[in-house]
Amino acid sequence: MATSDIEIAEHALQHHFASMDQQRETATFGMWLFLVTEIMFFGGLFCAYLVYRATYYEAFVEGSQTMNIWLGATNTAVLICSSLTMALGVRCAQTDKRKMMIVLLIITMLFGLAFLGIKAVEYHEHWTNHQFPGSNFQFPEAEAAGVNPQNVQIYFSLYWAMTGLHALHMVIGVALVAWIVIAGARGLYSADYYAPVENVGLYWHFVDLVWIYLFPLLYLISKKHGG
Amino acid sequence: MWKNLPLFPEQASSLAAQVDGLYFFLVAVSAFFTLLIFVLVFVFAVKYRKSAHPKAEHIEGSLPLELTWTLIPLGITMIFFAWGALIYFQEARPPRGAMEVYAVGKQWMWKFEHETGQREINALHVPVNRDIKMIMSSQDVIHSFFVPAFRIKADVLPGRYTSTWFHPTKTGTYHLFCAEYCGTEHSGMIGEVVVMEPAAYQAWLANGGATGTMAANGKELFTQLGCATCHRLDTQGRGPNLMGLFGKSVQLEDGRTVRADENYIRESILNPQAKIVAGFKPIMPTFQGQVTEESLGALVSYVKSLSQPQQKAEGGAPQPAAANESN
Amino acid sequence: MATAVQTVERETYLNNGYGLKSWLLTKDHKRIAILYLISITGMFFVGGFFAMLIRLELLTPAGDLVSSDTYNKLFTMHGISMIFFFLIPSVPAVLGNFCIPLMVGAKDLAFPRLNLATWYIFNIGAAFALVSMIWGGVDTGWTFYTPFSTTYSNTHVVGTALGVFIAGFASIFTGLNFIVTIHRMRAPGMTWTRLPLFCWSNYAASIIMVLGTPVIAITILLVALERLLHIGVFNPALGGDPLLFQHLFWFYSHPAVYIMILPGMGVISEIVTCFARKRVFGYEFVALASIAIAVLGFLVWAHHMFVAGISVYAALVFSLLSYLVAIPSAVKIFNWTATLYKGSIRYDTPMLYAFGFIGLFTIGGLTGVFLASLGVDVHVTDTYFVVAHFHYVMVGGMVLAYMAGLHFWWPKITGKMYPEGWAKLSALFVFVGFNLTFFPQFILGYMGMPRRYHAYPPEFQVLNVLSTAGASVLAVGYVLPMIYFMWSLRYGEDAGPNPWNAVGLEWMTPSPPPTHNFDETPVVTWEAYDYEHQPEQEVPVGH
Amino acid sequence: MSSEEHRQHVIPASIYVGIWATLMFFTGLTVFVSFIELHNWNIVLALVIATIKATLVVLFFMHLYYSSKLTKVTVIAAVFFLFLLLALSMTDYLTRGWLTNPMH
Repeated sequence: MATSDIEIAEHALQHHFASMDQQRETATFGMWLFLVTEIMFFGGLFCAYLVYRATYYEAFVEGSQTMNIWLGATNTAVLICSSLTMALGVRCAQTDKRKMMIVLLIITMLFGLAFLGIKAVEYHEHWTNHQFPGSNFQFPEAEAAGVNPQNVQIYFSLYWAMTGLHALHMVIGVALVAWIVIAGARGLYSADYYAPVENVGLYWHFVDLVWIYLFPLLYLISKKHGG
Repeated sequence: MWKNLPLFPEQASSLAAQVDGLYFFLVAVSAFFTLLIFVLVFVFAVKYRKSAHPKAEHIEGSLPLELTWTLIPLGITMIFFAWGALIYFQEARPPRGAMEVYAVGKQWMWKFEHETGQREINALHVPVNRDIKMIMSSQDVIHSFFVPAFRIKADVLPGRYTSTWFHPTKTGTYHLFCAEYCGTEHSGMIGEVVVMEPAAYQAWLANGGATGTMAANGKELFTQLGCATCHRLDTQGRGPNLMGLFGKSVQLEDGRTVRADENYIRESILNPQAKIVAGFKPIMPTFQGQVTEESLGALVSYVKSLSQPQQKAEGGAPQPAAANESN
Repeated sequence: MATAVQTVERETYLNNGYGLKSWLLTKDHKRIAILYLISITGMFFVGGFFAMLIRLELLTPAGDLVSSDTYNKLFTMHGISMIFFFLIPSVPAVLGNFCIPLMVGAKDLAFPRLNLATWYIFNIGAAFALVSMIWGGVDTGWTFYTPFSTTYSNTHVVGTALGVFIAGFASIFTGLNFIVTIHRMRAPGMTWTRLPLFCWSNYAASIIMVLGTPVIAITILLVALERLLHIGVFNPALGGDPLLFQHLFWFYSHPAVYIMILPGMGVISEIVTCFARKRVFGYEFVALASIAIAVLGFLVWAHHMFVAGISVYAALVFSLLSYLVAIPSAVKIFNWTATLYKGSIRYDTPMLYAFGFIGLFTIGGLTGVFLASLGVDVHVTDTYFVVAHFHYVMVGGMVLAYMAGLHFWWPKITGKMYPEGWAKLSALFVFVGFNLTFFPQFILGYMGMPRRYHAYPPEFQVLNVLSTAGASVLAVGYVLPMIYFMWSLRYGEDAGPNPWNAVGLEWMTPSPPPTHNFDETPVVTWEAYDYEHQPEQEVPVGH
Repeated sequence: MSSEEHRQHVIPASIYVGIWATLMFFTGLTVFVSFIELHNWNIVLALVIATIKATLVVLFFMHLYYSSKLTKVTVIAAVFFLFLLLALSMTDYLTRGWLTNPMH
């Protein structure tokens, strides 16, 4: 067991690094820098959100009334649970509990898929209600509320862009976890070499983190929640 | 100045001399530093060439020198900043009582309308020695109103008003350019500003074939579109009384206060729900798509005329002494 | 070591494999640098071709050579190919890729596979842009201003935007790779204060790539969505604000100017010290100035929007901050000049380019101060003054620095010397041609000639003719190196490991370097630019 | 910290579960308070809660608390530059129309 670990570790050490330590630290730092770029990537959308929320507050309130706050809250909880299983999975990799790691990561994937499923239900709802920006956009409630439907459309544009980009990240995340599960099942990771597990974990938590902001910003704009 | 190779634009507005003053100061300072660097590099390169100076001397650096060439440029740039900002503030604030011209940019022409109702395309006639304020918007993409001889430029945006002003000091004909790239015939979106003696300008106005002043046209539209049913000139309308509104601050339903400027009136016509006046209900329909940029200009001009004492007020009602009801 | 006569051919990164596959699947940073060199040289000549057509059109006031639509596409595609596909990757992806691992004493960049991937990503982006150009081009200007780009343009905006979007990721990952490498891969003893300034400046540029590029990526994506789905985010007819696009665009695109110039400044620091045989004057200040430029560069973007309809107070804030970023650039200029003092100066081609850089960048930088000044900016923005200013910075600055670096490291990259006489001649052509092309444009700009004009009033013609004449001289200056560099590959003298007798780690390994850069990991015990202790001898060149 | 310096810090599973419980609690809280009319404070409270949650995720799930100074600086830099993007953009939007009074 011990020798195979060393073999794996030596096999995993790329030629241009001096040690496994240097390699792991390098990979982790690289991942953090990548997450920095992700923050700025979403940052552009958050900036647009801030500007239009300030400009068209009433329309944003009206748009947010169509959100199903319970589905949103459930999804938040699902993601938090997935983050827990992910964190525990990485911990298993650190402590060399390979089977447990794979089990936990599969649960994480299932949570991720559950999130996407719930999101798909919401998307379907919005789609059938013509709450998708473009020529088919309709928002009959605007008249009664006294807001310009165009401005509600901007709310929905940002809603789709932000949650869509987030969902895309979730899809990528699920794929990455699947990759780690397969590689883990083939015994590639050990307490000496688990940087890929850790980095996919970082990515997963980051995607969770974005949702932590998206939920209040898009769903909880004002208290007059509809049914 | 050479006829075929002019190297400097004409100064034809009150601001031109100020902008040029700062420009020359910048040129002088830049020339000084450029020469300083050129001369130093040249002298060092020759004096310390390998054949004359085979062994370099080891010099580490010098904190006092670093501070000198950090702080002195910093000080100089702060002068640039303050001077530039002063000019910009003047450019941003049209003087009271300026003659107003409404401009609409569209691919690829300039349309102007004088308060007195004259319309022209790609040419703008103005009297010399008057403050002229441009109130501008675009029908399509972003354009930019640029008169080099006046040293002014302002982007003309779709969906809102921007403004700039100038005070021509010399009669003549000057270039008017669109300075923001706007598509195929961007370089053809040019025109001229004709600065005339006041008498000549009056004569030009008389031949202009205007069909009523902008405010009068606006008043007509105001009635036609049914605005007058709610925005009555007494206290009992379902919409705020517009008499004396322009230039005042308005208390909104959500607690904010805004100043009633051209953009506020524009927004209130096109997107009435954006800012609801305190004490009123959001019942006004939008007029987006129903009024052209020109009609919008006329309506704005009319609402503004309701705040002007005596001669220009077309509403016919005596000017209210008290602040308007919506306050 | 250097003088040892080798009987068997030494293994180098160039001769360890010859097939196409050995290049296309390489993970060696040195080979990837050469791949980039080929790609961006191609894009440079594409952009240059458009530039020549633009200048030819502007010989006469009337728009007679090409139609208005064609002209608009020409300047758009000139800007896009030059900025996104040449200037941004130029020094980092070619010279940085080649030199940074060597300079810090590493065997490779931190993520070699990612490095190769960026080259493919870059080429896919370039392919999108080129295909869009071939299918009919795009006419929005490289700035993609809305609502023109989203609603009114009838050209291939989405394809080009996707090209820029994709190429952006190449830039992001290159920057990420550099930052990680410089943090984690330095050889023992290579402390931060011993790091060559080329690494410092590439590090600073990488900060911008990592922080800024994602913002333009999402912005460009929104433009594409707006165009395809009419989502209304930037369209005033749908309640959007076109100025928001400008804010997001310039949040990246102003710092992008520093992505372009900072690595060039690093090149100049290497060359000035080497050919003056001196440690750089005020090392810490030059190093920190790079970081200061990178950080302050993010605070100034709205100076591109002083007449665009932003608030007067925002304009004041951005004007003030814009001056601050001028200071570290000035500090660098002064420090390079001071480095020359009491040096022992040789006039080899890289040094000639470096002199040119110092002079032209001074002018480019100072005219930038004009644009930060609110009162003057209102008059000169969107005129040829701006065109002249940024060409002084990007061509007079960055392209000269790139040429300087290419000549400086060419012996290291290929093991061959370029022909010095021809190189000096081409440097002269570039300098004279450049000034003749762009100096008249400052005057044109203050006269009021707007940029992006296909036809112009006749009184501007004389200066435009001068400019076009200069452009043809400049073109010769660019084609010449292309020819003699190729020539030198076959006929150039062998360079030896250190033809300039320089002190960087990259010169302590043979030319061309072995596959793993160093036979033994170097241990650094000396300060950067320690020319004081470098033996003053001519390294024998050749056989 | 630990004797095996080359290994990363292994955080007790109980801490993860504790963080998870806290996050779930705050999720409930943010939904709950969103039903109470607090005017402008609704958004402030929502963002404060979101930030607390995000901080917990970053510090513990993502191990930032146990990470090198370099990683911490990296994260702070990202937040700082995001703040610059938002704040400097808002200098324009929030001050438009402040200066409209005529010169004389």
